[in-house]
Amino acid sequence: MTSPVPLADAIAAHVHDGDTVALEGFTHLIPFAAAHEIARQGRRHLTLVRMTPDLVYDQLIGLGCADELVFSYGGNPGVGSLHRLRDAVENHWPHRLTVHEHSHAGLANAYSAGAARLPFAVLRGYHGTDLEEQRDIISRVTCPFTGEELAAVKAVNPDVTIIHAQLADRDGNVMLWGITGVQREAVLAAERAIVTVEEVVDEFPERTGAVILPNWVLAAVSVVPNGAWPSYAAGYSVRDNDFYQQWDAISRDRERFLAWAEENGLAPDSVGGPVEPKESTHV
Amino acid sequence: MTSPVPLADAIAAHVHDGDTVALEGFTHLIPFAAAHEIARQGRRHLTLVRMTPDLVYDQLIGLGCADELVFSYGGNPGVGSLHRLRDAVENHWPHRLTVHEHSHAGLANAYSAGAARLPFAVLRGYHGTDLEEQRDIISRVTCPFTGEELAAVKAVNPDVTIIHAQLADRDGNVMLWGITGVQREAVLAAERAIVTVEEVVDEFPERTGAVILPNWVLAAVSVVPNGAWPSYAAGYSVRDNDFYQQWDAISRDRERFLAWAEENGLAPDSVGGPVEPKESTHV
Amino acid sequence: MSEWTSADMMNVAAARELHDGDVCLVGVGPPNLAANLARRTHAPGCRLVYESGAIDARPKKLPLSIGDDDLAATATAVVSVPEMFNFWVGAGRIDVGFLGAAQIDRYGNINTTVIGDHDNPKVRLPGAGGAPEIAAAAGRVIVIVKQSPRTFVERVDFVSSVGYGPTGRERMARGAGPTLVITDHGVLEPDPETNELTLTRLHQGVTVQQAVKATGWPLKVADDIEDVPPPSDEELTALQKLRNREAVDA
Amino acid sequence: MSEWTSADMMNVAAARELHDGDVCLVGVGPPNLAANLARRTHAPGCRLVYESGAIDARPKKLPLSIGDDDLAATATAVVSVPEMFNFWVGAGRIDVGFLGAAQIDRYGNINTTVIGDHDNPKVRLPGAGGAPEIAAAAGRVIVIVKQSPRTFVERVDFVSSVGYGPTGRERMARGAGPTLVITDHGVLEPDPETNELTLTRLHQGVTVQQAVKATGWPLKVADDIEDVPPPSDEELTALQKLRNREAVDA
Repeated sequence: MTSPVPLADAIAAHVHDGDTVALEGFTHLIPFAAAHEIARQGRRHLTLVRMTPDLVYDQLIGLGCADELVFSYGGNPGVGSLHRLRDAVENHWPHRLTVHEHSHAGLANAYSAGAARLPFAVLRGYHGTDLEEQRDIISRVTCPFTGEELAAVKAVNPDVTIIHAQLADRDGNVMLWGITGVQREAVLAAERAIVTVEEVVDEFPERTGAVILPNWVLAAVSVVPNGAWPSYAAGYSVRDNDFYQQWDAISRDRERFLAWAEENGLAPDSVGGPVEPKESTHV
Repeated sequence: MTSPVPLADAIAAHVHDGDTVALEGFTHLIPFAAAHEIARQGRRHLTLVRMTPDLVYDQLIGLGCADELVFSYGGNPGVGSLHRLRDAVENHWPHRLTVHEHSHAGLANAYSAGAARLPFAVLRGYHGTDLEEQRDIISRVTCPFTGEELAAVKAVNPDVTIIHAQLADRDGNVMLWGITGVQREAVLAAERAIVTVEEVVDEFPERTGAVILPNWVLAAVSVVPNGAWPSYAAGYSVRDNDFYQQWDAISRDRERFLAWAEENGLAPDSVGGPVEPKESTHV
Repeated sequence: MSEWTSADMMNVAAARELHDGDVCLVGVGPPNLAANLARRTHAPGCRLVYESGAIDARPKKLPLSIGDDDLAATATAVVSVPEMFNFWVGAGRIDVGFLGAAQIDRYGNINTTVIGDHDNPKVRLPGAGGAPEIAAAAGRVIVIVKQSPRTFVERVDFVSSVGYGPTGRERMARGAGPTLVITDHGVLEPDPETNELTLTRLHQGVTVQQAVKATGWPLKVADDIEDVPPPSDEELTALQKLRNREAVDA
Repeated sequence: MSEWTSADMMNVAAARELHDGDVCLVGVGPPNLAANLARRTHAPGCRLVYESGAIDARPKKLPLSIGDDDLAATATAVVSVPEMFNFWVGAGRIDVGFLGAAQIDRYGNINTTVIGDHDNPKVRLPGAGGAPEIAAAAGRVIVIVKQSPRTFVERVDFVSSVGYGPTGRERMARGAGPTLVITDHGVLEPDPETNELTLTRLHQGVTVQQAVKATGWPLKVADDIEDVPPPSDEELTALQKLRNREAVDA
């Protein structure tokens, strides 16, 4: 992998109906543009994995792309509910969504186990919670040295992980910084990884806390400036908090949501243009 | 913890006879000056933990500071044997040294488990090796989801971990970069941590790959320029490969080793001056 | 004395529980307001840790999410989310964890997952997030939640984060558990013997009877109820500045 | 044709096994020389990974240790040692692992720990290091070791890294195991049926009889022994430059 490809080509080549797909980014660097391309191409029966489904999965769920959801916190941070997620779970609209839920610690460790190609991870967690009833993904193991019982989570290994990053270099290596969340683990846990980046540079700058991913663990890199909108890319844009607020009203009503999707060309047969980030979010 | 203290005070306050002590640094940033201070203060009955004992533990072992050694690779890299380590194991000079040995993967995971305050870690390793006969530190666990059997290592939690770093800031936070090895995990696994640094700065520079440790996980910081000699500190010194070569001859013979220790003031009753790094190793 | 609301009082009372040197895991919503208020008033040396990975964050404005760039930019260190939960939260390095709740029972068990049945819920709530391990591992847990019979229930529909367990005696975790529940009515603390949440303090203008009526189980009331001092002008001013997102140099 | 030694031949033969695009885990000693030789000659696009954490290192000179600053400074990324072993080595991202040996048996099991009894050894060797997991997880393992009856033994005193197990049938690991053993005499490969190391190639000037005499078990010899082409001038020049620690721009 060396040269960037158009995002539409990357999604067409690597995201298939029925895949387990992880789009990661903890508030920061959420790969919205890639999600919109998945919707536009009409992918169906996906198992979506993400610690914080956020607006990005609310949109994909509302558009009917997902059959299952693996997650740990499904709210609109600081605003309220994810109405499309709720409508799918509570009313099966547009169809039933099966949920598998973790704590943050559990899902973060499940990705880490996946990145190490281990079948499970051990953590101190879940004890006494009803989350443990999901025996197929949360169990217990006993320490062979002390006899202490600890939680075990099944590894997560997505077919494809997609992230957004600030930079790629000419060789297709990728660099991200700021809040880097669980992106490294999610990429390394996947069979294939796609990265959208703000820009391509000759040489990476020095950035404390940066994560660098060598090109040989990536399936495709696409240059998508502002590809995280309405989330943000530190150094490139600020979070569009207004849109996060507006989403509450857009998503609350099925018709209004569908109109929004149509306007923004997010249904395979829609006539609207692509989602356009507001200029004001650039820094 | 905010103000740096003299190294002698830090060692006197935090390293006690009988302690389990980890001095970490993978080729780079090995805290030699701190080790020499431990020798100078005549600590005894230590359990020394380190992935690569290197010259630093060859010296402490030869000086009789250690009863036990937990490690994964005990050679003089690129040169040959650690003669003091060998003399202790093979001939019990100056006394018997009990060894507990891991692979790198095993000991790295044992530190990681310690840093998470978990009693053990799971890894894919050891299978089919005779290292597994050390049942008190290496065992097996079964994945509760797949039934696969995997290796388990007992957590390592040193009483005190000591590392060398490039920088502290005015608040006593610490920054290191370059090859950072297992230092973060070793510090977080310890009850107490001491860091020697090249210098104190007002503000940390941007450094990709840097590890930063907040002051509240550290017991003491001491300013010891060139405190890693004959190892190195990226940006401050280069590895004194000549001394690594010379060590082979110094350490091969008990008398010559003792004379070297005496000359350099490394025995509690020795009259020599402290170990002086060669000027040529500065960059 | 300025005017203030019960929400103000709840945030102020929570902020007062943080002290200089405390390492505090800050979640979204009221905890975020309370922790930043403490840092702007009596506890400038408390240390804010966000589950997004920011350690010792010193946000200039009130962050709107726990992943704001200001948190990363002002933090001493930013770590990955797995590292945050394994090496910092799970390892017991957090002194104080603030949590919210959609439902809470008399033993401090918390539901943030569903109202109704898990697989066919009446209301799907956001879920567990970072709370289960914060609830288990933080030195002490402070719950901030408005008091009503719908929220303070006989039995939570789903245990997302454990307090003291179904009968108050099943807690098997590192930290001390929910040592304080701060509401818009007052403060509840676990009984030292039974761990049953007991009303121990009341905010100004609230009666015991009101607190009892706002609770879905027969609320235990301490013999000596303390009065919570009302918000000071300094506290109210700082709170207002935070809500207006005015920048402050740390 | 320049003059060359059996050690040169061993390093050159090892280097030739690396190809562009191979991800190679490089250890101290001969593997370091072989991997850097490959990168300077026919395989400039092979990727060097060092267990110290350097990924895609492009050292300008031959590094003297696996933790030289030049490795970190020229690498695409530097990761922690736990991450290196968990996410890169253990996860099976290494195509080729080079290993050395103090003893090796006919099924490629390796001892680098002790000669004699583990608790009262005659000779204490350095120990396992990164080898056990490289031996298990690398796509293919290439052992570089000088051949002598003291090294090629009937039974290793201690199994530090597993090859094909005690009888050649006990390998339970991700990678293909020791697919090549490159010595100063020639090359041994596991028999496709039994996994017994079998002499398949000889270096110029070495006879089958010499190889058999240098082996501590009755050495199996392939029907068609291939000749290893001697080092080319290009290979010898690059090798000499590496040994002299002459810098090369990558």
